[in-house]
Amino acid sequence: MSSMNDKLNEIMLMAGQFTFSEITKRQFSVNIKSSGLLSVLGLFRQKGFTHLSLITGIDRLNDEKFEVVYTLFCWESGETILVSTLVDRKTPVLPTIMEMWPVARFYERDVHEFFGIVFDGNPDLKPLILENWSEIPPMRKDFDPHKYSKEHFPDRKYNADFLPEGGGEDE
Amino acid sequence: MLFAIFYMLDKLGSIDFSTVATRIESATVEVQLVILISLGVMVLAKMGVFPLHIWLRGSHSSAPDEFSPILSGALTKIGAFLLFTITAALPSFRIFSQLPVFNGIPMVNYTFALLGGISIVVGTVMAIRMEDAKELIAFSTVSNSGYIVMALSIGGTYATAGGLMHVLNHAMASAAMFMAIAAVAYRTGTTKMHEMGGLILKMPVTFATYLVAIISVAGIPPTSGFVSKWLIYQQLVQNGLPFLAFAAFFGSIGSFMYVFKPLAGIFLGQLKPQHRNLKEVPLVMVVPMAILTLLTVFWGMLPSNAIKTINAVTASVGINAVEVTFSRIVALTGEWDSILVTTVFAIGFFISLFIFMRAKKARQVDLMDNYTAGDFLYTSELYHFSYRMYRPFDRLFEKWPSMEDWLSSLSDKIKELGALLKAIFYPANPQLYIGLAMVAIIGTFWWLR
Amino acid sequence: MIITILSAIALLILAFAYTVTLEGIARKIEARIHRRCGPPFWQNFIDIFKSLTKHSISHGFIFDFGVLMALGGTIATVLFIPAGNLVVFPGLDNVFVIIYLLAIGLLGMAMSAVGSGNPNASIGIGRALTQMLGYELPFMIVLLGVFFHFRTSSLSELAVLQNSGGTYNVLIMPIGAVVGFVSLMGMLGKKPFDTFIAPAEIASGPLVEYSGKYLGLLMTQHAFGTFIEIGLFVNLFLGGGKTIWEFLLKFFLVYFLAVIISSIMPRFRVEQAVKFYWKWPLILSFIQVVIVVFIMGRRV
Amino acid sequence: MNNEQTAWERVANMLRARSLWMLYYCTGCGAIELPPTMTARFDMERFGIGPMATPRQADILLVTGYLSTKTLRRVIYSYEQMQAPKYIVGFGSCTINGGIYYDSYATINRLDLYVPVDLYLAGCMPRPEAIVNGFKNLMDKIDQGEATGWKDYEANYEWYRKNQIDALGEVYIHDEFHE
Repeated sequence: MSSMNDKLNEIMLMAGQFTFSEITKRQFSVNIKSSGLLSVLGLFRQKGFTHLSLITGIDRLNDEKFEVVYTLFCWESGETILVSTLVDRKTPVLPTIMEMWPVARFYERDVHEFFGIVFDGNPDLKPLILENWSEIPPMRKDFDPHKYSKEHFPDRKYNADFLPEGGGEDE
Repeated sequence: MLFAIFYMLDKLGSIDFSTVATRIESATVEVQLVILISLGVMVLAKMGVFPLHIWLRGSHSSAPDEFSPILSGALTKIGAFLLFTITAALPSFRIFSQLPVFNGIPMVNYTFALLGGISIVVGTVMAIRMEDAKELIAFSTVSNSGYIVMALSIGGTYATAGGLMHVLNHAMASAAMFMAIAAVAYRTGTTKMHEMGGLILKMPVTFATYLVAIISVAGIPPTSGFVSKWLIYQQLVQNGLPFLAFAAFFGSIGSFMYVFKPLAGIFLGQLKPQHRNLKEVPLVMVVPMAILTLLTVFWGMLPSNAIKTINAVTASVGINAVEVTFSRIVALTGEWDSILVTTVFAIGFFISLFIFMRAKKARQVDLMDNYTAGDFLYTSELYHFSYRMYRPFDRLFEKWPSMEDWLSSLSDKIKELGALLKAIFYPANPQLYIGLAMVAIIGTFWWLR
Repeated sequence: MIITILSAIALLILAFAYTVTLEGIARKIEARIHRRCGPPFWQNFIDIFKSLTKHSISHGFIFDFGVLMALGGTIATVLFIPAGNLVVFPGLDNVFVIIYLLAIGLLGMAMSAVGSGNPNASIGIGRALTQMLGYELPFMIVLLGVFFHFRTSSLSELAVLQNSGGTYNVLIMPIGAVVGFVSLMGMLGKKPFDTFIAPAEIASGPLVEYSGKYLGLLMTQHAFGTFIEIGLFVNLFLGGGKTIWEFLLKFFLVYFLAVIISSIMPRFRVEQAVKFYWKWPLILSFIQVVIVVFIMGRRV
Repeated sequence: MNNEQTAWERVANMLRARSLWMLYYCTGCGAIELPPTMTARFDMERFGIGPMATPRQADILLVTGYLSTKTLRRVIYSYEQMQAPKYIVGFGSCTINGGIYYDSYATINRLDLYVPVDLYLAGCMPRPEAIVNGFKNLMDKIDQGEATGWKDYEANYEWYRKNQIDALGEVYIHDEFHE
């Protein structure tokens, strides 16, 4: 625990305004402004958090924001830190971190495909998993998967007499 | 070799084989030993047997394609002729009878047989690890000449007949193999096995020739290769020689492995895109291959007339003949009937053909539509597995000392010695050179006076 | 002439029926070892005839020709195996002929498997040939001792000699019999040595591209192959039996022992199998041969 | 169904029913139900049902669970590699009507639009007893000669192919991960 505090004091000076919370004895999360993202991640990297295990996105529809979470892991102390930033939903642009972690290229490509967040500096933001996909990025909350599934993958029509009148087929 | 001839002239007064044969018995043991050992070394070198088998790989693989069949088919067999004269014509058994005898075979013959055995094993192991088809067949020549040396040096009715028959079979089989590879190289320009594949569609006759040739080298019944190996085995069993038998069995089972590798690498599997518009080899190359194939199968089914001629040869040297009826070969420990074996095989083939025809007709599918664990594959080159086919087997022999490096380091040392001598005796300025020459001439005159 | 044809047909039917039922019983034995009740013993017949009724695909001429050559070669070899007093070719069943005729089957199968163009099949065939080099050597060395001792290499004569002399080879040459049995396990491709048809690693090796009737033909070839190898072992080491029933009983005992051992053994890698065969069985076979050739000498 | 089979057809069906070979290809979460059905307690092998390594040798293709578009391609490819009297068994509600993934953008909802299914096993992964009972039904259907899914796959191949193209875009895909 103590090692965590002194690391934080240094970063606090760097990042300026941030919120810190402790999830478990070894897991912490930090929310910082997107402008200080690269410097904070670099600092964490020097402090031993050398392993970038995941970049993932959360769609905060009601307050028009995307939250991008970088999960870092430190092998020596076994601690995990979730560094998250908020980015505007209309123009979601974040700097790439490929120089620090080359593997980020695929995570960023994945987040771009499923949320539409652009990471400038990442050379190939091609689609990764989805094939001939013409809709809006599927992980966004305003995308309706049920409608998509109904259109593309027809299912079985059967007159289910055992259903109560109200809850019948929502056709 | 030359030394042996002059030595014979000096000691026995003539180099005509029959007179030498009679006179050699009376000569002292040292004389006999010197003559036969020196001739024996020539045999080993010429046939590429164990200690002196390095040149075979280089010469056979780099020889021009059309010449290597003659090289391996005919030239190495001259060594066999000389070996036959040493062991059979000059009565080696009677001469060396007073030397320590191992299981009925005099020590000198047994060492030759042992060298033959080792060369079978070395030839087989090296052939399995080769990547170039011609080098592979070169090592198969090493292995098969090991058979010939072992058979002839054991002596006895069946081994000599088997050895001579093996000379015939191996000459035909390895010539056919080299011709097939030459035909393939003529068309595709390479003899590396993994750069080719699926040539059976384009060159069926070459494939048929190669198939019959490897069945003969592997020693499988309907072809003549089996006859000679069977005779050699009869003699081995008769005399009870376990270590030589081990080498013989190792060679015949191992030959399945290395003969199959070019068949799979070159002829079967997916066709490489650049070989798509290949055509069969012109008629002038096909005819010799076809003749050799027919001969191998003919003598495989009817070994009796081949053995009759061999009996005539061995009779002239005083070794009793192998009893053979029209289709049956009788040996002390058993007999077999070649016509019967082939007819039974044909019957079995037709039974399975009958069942095959009765069942539903199979749908023809090309070689790219294969089980790929559900994945889609579009590049044919990656799919043809022929590079280092026996990888587990290679790993067994990885750490063994390689004969070639040892000998090449030896040859480098000799070259340095030569350079040193040259520097001493051939100085740059002519005066010293002439002076030395004068001294040499005077010296010889003084010695010869 | 007629007798040989009739006895040949009888031997073929006996070989097919007996071995396939035995394979069914073997599956039942394995099931019992796994504490489950297992399929009916005629299950293998159903499998073979079902495969023959199915449609199938073919990868060209060599794919078909290889399978026919394999089955033809194996059928030809079965006729040379004496079963008790049912001997088709009395004097001519030489063991070397049998072993090399069996090689036709293997070569035919190898050609057609590699002809199918599937890398799994080529890897499987490479492993099969490597392993064959492993298990054939000790077997052949021991055979050398047997032939030297009995002065004959014809199978039926060997059987007769053992019966008349009263002592089976197992008793005279126990080490040879053990080596023979271990290499028999290799020949049959039973569990410790079945790397070449490893279902999990290379999708049943050479059999990967065979469907429908090819599979039926190859299963009959496997049945005949089993009959040949175990028949060879029984005739060489257990005296081959004066009547057919005695031969079949010994056949069953040997097969039963092989199945029991194989159902509890894991699988060797190929070079481990070859190393194993060249270590203990080869040394034992040399010891056996040296004893026979230099100490026991020929049969009086 | 027209079940006046010829004598030979009847024998062939009887053989096929008694010896079904199952393909080792487990597509979804149902595969975990198969080991208990094969081992000591339920022992599928007593009906002659056993696992086979390649589609060439197999008779039944078990679709055990949800089918994403990528897996459906492999199922179709393996199905076409299998040999003629072949049957498909759909495990669980995901193959019947989408199951819990009914509203997912990646999984198909109804299997028999794309490949002919001979037998459905209800349950969000049927237990081994249900699987053994299902196989018994399949064996009876084969005996009567009614399990002819493969025949109508060949008959109306275009219809199946159209459905497949609608759902997948292309079945034999070239550049799936956009290298």
